[in-house]
Amino acid sequence: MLKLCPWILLAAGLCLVTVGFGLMATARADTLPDPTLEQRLADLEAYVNNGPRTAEVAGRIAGAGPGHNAWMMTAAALVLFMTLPGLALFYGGLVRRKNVLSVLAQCLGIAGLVTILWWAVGYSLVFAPGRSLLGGLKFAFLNGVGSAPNPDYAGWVSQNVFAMFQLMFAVITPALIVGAIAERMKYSAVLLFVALWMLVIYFPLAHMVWGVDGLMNGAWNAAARIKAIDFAGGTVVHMSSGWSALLLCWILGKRHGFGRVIMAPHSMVLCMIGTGMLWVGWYGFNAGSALAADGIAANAFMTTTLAAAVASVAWAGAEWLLRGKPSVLGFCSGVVAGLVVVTPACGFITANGAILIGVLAGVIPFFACWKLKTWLGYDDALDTFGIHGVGGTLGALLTGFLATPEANANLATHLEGIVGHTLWLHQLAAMGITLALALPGTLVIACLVKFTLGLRPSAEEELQGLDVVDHGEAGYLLD
Amino acid sequence: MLKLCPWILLAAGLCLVTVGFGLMATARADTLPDPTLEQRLADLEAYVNNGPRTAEVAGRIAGAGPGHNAWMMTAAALVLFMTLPGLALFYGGLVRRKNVLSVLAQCLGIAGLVTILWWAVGYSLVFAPGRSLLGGLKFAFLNGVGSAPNPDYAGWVSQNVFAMFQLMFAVITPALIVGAIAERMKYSAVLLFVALWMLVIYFPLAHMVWGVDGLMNGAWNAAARIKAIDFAGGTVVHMSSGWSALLLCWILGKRHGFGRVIMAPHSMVLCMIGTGMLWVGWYGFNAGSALAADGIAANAFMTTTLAAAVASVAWAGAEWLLRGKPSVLGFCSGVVAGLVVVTPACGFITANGAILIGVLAGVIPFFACWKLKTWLGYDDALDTFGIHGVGGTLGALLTGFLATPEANANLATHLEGIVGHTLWLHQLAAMGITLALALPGTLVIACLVKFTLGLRPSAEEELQGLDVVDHGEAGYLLD
Amino acid sequence: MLKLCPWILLAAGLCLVTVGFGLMATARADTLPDPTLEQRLADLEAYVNNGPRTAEVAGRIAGAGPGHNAWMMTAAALVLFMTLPGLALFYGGLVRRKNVLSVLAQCLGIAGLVTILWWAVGYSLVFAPGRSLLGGLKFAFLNGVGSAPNPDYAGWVSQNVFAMFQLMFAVITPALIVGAIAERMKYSAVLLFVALWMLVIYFPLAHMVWGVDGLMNGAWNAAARIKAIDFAGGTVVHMSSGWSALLLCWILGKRHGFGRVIMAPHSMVLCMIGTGMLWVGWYGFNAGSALAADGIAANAFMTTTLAAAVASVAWAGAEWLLRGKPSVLGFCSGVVAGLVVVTPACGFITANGAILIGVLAGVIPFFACWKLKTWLGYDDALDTFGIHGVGGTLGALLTGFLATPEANANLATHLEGIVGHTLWLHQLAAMGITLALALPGTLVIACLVKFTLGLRPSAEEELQGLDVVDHGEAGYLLD
Amino acid sequence: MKMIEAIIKPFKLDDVKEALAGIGVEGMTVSEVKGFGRQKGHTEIYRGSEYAVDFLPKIKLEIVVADAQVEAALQAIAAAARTGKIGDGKLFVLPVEQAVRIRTAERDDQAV
Amino acid sequence: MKMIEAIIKPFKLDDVKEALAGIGVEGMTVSEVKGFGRQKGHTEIYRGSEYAVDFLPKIKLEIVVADAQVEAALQAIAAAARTGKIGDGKLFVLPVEQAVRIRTAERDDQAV
Amino acid sequence: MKMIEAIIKPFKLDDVKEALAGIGVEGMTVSEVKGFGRQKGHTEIYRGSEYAVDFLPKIKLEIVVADAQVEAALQAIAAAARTGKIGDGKLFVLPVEQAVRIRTAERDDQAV
Ligand SMILES: Nc1ncnc2c1ncn2[C@@H]1O[C@H](COP(=O)(O)OP(=O)(O)O)[C@@H](O)[C@H]1O
Ligand SMILES: Nc1ncnc2c1ncn2[C@@H]1O[C@H](COP(=O)(O)OP(=O)(O)O)[C@@H](O)[C@H]1O
Ligand SMILES: Nc1ncnc2c1ncn2[C@@H]1O[C@H](COP(=O)(O)OP(=O)(O)O)[C@@H](O)[C@H]1O
Repeated sequence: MLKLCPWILLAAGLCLVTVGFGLMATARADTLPDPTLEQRLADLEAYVNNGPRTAEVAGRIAGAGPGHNAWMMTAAALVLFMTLPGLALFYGGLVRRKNVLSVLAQCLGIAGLVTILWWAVGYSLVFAPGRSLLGGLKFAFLNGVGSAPNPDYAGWVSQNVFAMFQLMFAVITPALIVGAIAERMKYSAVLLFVALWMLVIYFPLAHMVWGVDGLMNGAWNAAARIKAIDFAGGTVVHMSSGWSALLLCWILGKRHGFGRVIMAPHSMVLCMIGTGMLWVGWYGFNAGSALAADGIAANAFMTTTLAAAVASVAWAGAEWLLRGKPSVLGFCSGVVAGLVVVTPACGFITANGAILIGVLAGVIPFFACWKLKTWLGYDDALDTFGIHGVGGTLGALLTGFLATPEANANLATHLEGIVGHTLWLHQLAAMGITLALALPGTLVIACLVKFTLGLRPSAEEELQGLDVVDHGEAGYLLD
Repeated sequence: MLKLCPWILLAAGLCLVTVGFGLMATARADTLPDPTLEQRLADLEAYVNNGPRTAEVAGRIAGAGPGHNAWMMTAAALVLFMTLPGLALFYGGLVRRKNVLSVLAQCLGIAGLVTILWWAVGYSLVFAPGRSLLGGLKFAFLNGVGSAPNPDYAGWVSQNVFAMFQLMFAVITPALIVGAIAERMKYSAVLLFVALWMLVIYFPLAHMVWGVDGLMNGAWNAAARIKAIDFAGGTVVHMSSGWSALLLCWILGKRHGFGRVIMAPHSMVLCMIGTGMLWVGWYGFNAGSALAADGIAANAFMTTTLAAAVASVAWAGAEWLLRGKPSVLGFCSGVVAGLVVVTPACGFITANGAILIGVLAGVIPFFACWKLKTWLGYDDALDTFGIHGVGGTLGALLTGFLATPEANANLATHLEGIVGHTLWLHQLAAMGITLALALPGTLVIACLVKFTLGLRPSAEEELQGLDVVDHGEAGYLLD
Repeated sequence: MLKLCPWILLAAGLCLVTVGFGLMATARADTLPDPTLEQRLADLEAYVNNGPRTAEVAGRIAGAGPGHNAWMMTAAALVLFMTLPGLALFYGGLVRRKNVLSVLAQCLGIAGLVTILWWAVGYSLVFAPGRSLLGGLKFAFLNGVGSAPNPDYAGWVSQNVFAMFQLMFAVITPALIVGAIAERMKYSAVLLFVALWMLVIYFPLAHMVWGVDGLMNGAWNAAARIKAIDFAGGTVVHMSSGWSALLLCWILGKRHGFGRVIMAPHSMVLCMIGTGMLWVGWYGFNAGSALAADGIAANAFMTTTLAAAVASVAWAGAEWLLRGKPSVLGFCSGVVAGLVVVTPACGFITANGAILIGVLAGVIPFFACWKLKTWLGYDDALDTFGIHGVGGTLGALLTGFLATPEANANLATHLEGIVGHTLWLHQLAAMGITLALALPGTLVIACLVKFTLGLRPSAEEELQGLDVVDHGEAGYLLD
Repeated sequence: MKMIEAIIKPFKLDDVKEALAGIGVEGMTVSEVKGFGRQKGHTEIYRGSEYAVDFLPKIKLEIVVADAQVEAALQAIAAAARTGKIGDGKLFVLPVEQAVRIRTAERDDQAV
Repeated sequence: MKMIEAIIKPFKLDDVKEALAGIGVEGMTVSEVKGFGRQKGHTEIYRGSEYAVDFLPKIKLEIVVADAQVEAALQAIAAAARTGKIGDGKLFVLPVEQAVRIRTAERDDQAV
Repeated sequence: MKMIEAIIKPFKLDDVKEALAGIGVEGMTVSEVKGFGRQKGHTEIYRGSEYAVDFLPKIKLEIVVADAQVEAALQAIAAAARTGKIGDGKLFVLPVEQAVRIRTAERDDQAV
């Protein structure tokens, strides 16, 4: 009972705080001059082109543009779909039957918990203007986050939709970690770990990469010290979660019976359903990261498709060659690996770049899961590190080599002279910072949780399965 | 064999009628003056702003606007996804294995049946101009319902898309009732009940709440006697189905063995998949109810997300505190409860209102399912009343208190002076009318079905399971 | 090992080729005159109306339009969702437990393989200008396929999105064939068959029907010899796959134990989930085939809904009348049959036409599956022919009778005088050509595969189940 | 000692368990089985194909009791499991020569 | 009476059932089991891990027959279940001391 | 010959199999069963309803061995399956009168 205090208190505390919080009326100086016909036309064209609005006049278009808003709402829903039920099924199918609900509960609990954190401080710490390492508190409790666009990010998308789109990224990132520690971490410990991990690692990192004044936001922040680019989250989402997962599963230790008992997926069917949903949802993730239904989104849509398909063939093909049979798990792993690796690159590369990414994404994570894991002997239960850690790292680096203004004219704005030359060094720097934040951060948080709540259930509980132990339920009742 | 007559005859009859029905050519007086450049610009801006078209000129924009149409097609597909397979899985997972197909068949059958009713008369009775209690027959057989917008509802969305979007609401509403009567109602009786229920209860109620001249359409009908508001269906969808379900399951009686035999969900995994789909689909339901991809949709998107997430945490948190373990069913129930309660409010409230709704939506339906059901002793098999009845009622009332023109400027049009003051009294009146229609209506219809087809299968059949008895199939064949 | 050579080599070969392939810079002559205000307005209106751009001026709108792009990205994702996981589940649920993964692996492998073919030559062979029977190689390796629209097909949609949307059609078409040969064809043989089938049958056929200079593209190619119409693929997708499937399953022979052993679906629940996903995804397929979020898409959305719902009721109703019980499989089959039959017609017919199609789609394929299959004695395991072959044929023909300019003004462009008169004769011709290509093509390819790789696993392997034999995995591990 | 193997209708399991508890038998091992016999199954139809599902779900109980308890146990089970309709099931009594409780290594009558 | 416990390959169930019907035995109880024995299983590989699946799906039949029928039943089952390949299975005969038909309370040979 | 019927905790299966291999017993038939006994189950709560899940998953092994091997087998199984906690399970020994290997028609001790 006591153990859930951290979580309950957090939620309750935040709720109370907000009561005293005044709602800011969005003051609007309507003293701008009326626009000319030409300016009105230019504004409409700006909507279609996803260009900047005509400033200094009282434009006749009050808020967001319908095409872009439509796409971003769709994209946000698709990214939620990736976690619930996509990722939950992908992972849930891969564990043993007695732990399937624990995986689902972790995904659900993370979705709820992270939403509350996001509302309270997360969105603001990431996207409010602040310093190069962390945003400010201007948007705490989503104050001032209305339907008007925030031109710092997306001139034609409602800021509340933008905030929800980004929330879905914040939800799926820690949920990826679940794959590494599946079947053997206490539910309360998972939630406490995630809450701290978001505050200490994700929010700062996301600000550095995507915040308007972020340290490594090379594409949009002219003042960025590190001119790195990350279209949809290679460092922020996949590297951070993947490497943290590796460390955490190493701190946590192996599952009882690991290497001795059969720990085969209890339902490859569920896993494949989840894979399909991840692929479909990933269009929201990648093409949505254009923050508009424009040509960059369109290009990301294509590169995402190509990389996922090619990687699935490459992974299963490698299995076929090296082990004699292509497996459904191989195809599924390849799909996810392809999507992971193309994530940071998708809006910056051409079709041929995507094909190359697909081939490498199929082969390199395959070896990480097949050989590296055995050599190093960690128990990354569902290969979060092998796919997201290795894949995210690979993707961040490849982005440095494959990004081209031919695919995305924005690369010619702040990054001319870098793209195609030293970009990969900036990418390396960004990757270094990601690790420098994620690894020590995870170490500290994991120890903190270990010495307060404890990380693992008793051996007996683990044998019985977490579904009954942590949730008092059974996944299936077959009679 | 005889028993399916009502249904077959209905379908067949309607088909025949339509043969003789002349197709109305949509006459169009093209004698309006040509628009000036300024008027053409204003029309384009109206599209972006989802404002009214410039009347009295021959506008150059023939039909709907692509951004809004795109969103509404997406939204309609999402709402279908809520029922098929979303709700079917959510409910299907919660019944015993021997009845899973009967739940799926009920959802499928209702989808088909309601579509036919909607085509024949339903859309017209709800949305054609008529009287304050019921619409006219102008749009019977969807005559005249083409791709041009119907400015009574959505100036920039094709009317046929609007009609299909609203159809999806008409499909899911009676399907919600299935949860209360699961595992013990004859298939033919379910279909006949639903057909009558739509005609007697849903069509009139939906017209009163959303029809252009509806009795309680406070937001859009200046002449509405009851100035209530219901953004996406708190009264129409959730209260009507929830309370009807309570009455019906009380008339029906308990399942054999209720309280003695284990009636645990046969697959919490299916239930959770369904929950994820419901959440994702609900964005179509709630944000789609703006009938445009505008700022109001954007706001509804945000409030929907916040309420669902917070309610899931609140429900599972309550379980954790009071019973020691948070369950997957708790999270899922909380998600759905949050979505239900925010439904009538989502387009009218701010983020903080949504957080408050989330907390209450987690706690109050939780107590309804946990305690109320036990005290009163009805067998609401899958808690349709506990979640939709109680949640819909709560939501309709809270809308009265939390709606604010700050979130939705339309509230300042017809409802100034009411919103923030006496709106909750109008809400109470609307809720009263909903009950006054739903409860006696359900009583009469249920009795009618009981004394014609009969409501329940024999005890033996119920024990064997409805899958084999009513459909001659088995849900799973595991060998 | 040797057996997977064809596939590996194909992929590898294509990868190598592309390395030497220069990336074409899209030259753009920016020497056009500046547009007037009027022309700029006209361009914006063209975007909203999905009309042609003002040529001969340097329009201010660089690329695609957000509303149309948003819809087409959504539609492409929806069509992928139809295959992965939609169709995979629909089919996967219908086979026996020991073969479920083999079906999933076939769908996944086809998705990967066809994507690679599409990137290399497929898109170009279908959509690049060429001759009336096959397109050219201009777009090989997706060269020149960027975010700018290709006005030959969709003036306001990015060509890369258009290419991905069409890819999803190319993926699902051969995947449909899987249903006929399920449970008894070697995995390597399936892939080789599909690769050849795409090259020999699908790419030419799709060019003839949809290519800008295609032989039977009646709606858009004024020079088309056969003035047939096919909105979303009655001949290209359903007839071609359905009839090829019939022939292939006849060449393949029956499953061991056919007619003697119980071969009931191992999970009607999976099948129903897949059906729901197919229905939802089909909106992308049908309404997406308008290639814009315009009134034609809106109309297709409505007709698709009506046909699917009515056909599901008709099929299940026929079962109820003739066999005493409506089954979940009946409803699901009806939904799919309705969607199939309305596919070629959906953008050309009215609501009442859709209702008629629904009734016939429920009844005629029902008889094909129930009686025809028994009479002729072929083992079409999951009724690909009964539903897609028969349904596609029915749909192509009905389109000839029901298409009307009232529903789609484009029919009045090149087809005036034909629509409503001799259109059905052109449809018959197109159907004849489809068969003339698909049947001999399939025969040759099947024989080729038979005498190289061999088509079937050994009897022992078939008894053990393809999951273990071909993929070394089990679908479920229940202990 | 004897092992009573009881084949019963699934929904009678709770009743039989209670009846056995009533005469002091608390241990048993249960499995799901399928029965063929006089009771007829149902027909399932999937599109063109009809399948006679002639196996019926049954529950098998294995209960090891001391010789003296056999008759009482048979009576109790039979009374609780009877519906009077065809397919109610069977009881078989098999001899058991030894029994061991794994936890304590107790043997025979002490072990059950 | 004897109980014949037959472990057979799953796809032989229908043949065995027919063979038994041929000699007048119509009742039996079937369960799904897993067999270990000389027959080798297969290997499943999931990403980095290989699992030797050394249990094989088998069907267990329990058939209680009068003493006089035992030999005929053994012959019938063995003939129908034989493929000649390793893993065909076993037949065990156990003594049954009593039998009861629950529905009628008939005992012993009348009960089966 | 005797049939040893062993009811054990599921996660002990691998240990028991190894222990049996150690004394030369390589054949056995396994099924999943549910046990009722002294060991208490858990409670599942679904919204308003609490269910006492008093059946526990167990594994049942059936091993037919020659008379001479019985005692060694019992010892081996018991040692491997013991955790010392309640619910470890039982061993029952039943007489087997005949055995047949279907593949070869070998009988009795040759057959197992
Ligand atoms: N000879 C037999 N050996 C083993 N089990 C039997 C035998 N006969 C019947 N059974 C089992 O008993 C169940 C009930 O038998 P059945 O003949 O259907 O009805 P009744 O119990 O009323 O005689 C069968 O389903 C089967 O499981
Ligand atoms: N000693 C035994 N006790 C119980 N069952 C056995 C024994 N030996 C074999 N079996 C069962 O018989 C099946 C077949 O045995 P196996 O040795 O594989 O081949 P064969 O039947 O050809 O001798 C096994 O899978 C197992 O279920
Ligand atoms: N009389 C019995 N007949 C058959 N099986 C029994 C009997 N008593 C116990 N069992 C089986 O043995 C298992 C363990 O018994 P239990 O009383 O829980 O603990 P213990 O083995 O420590 O005595 C039970 O779950 C049940 O499967």
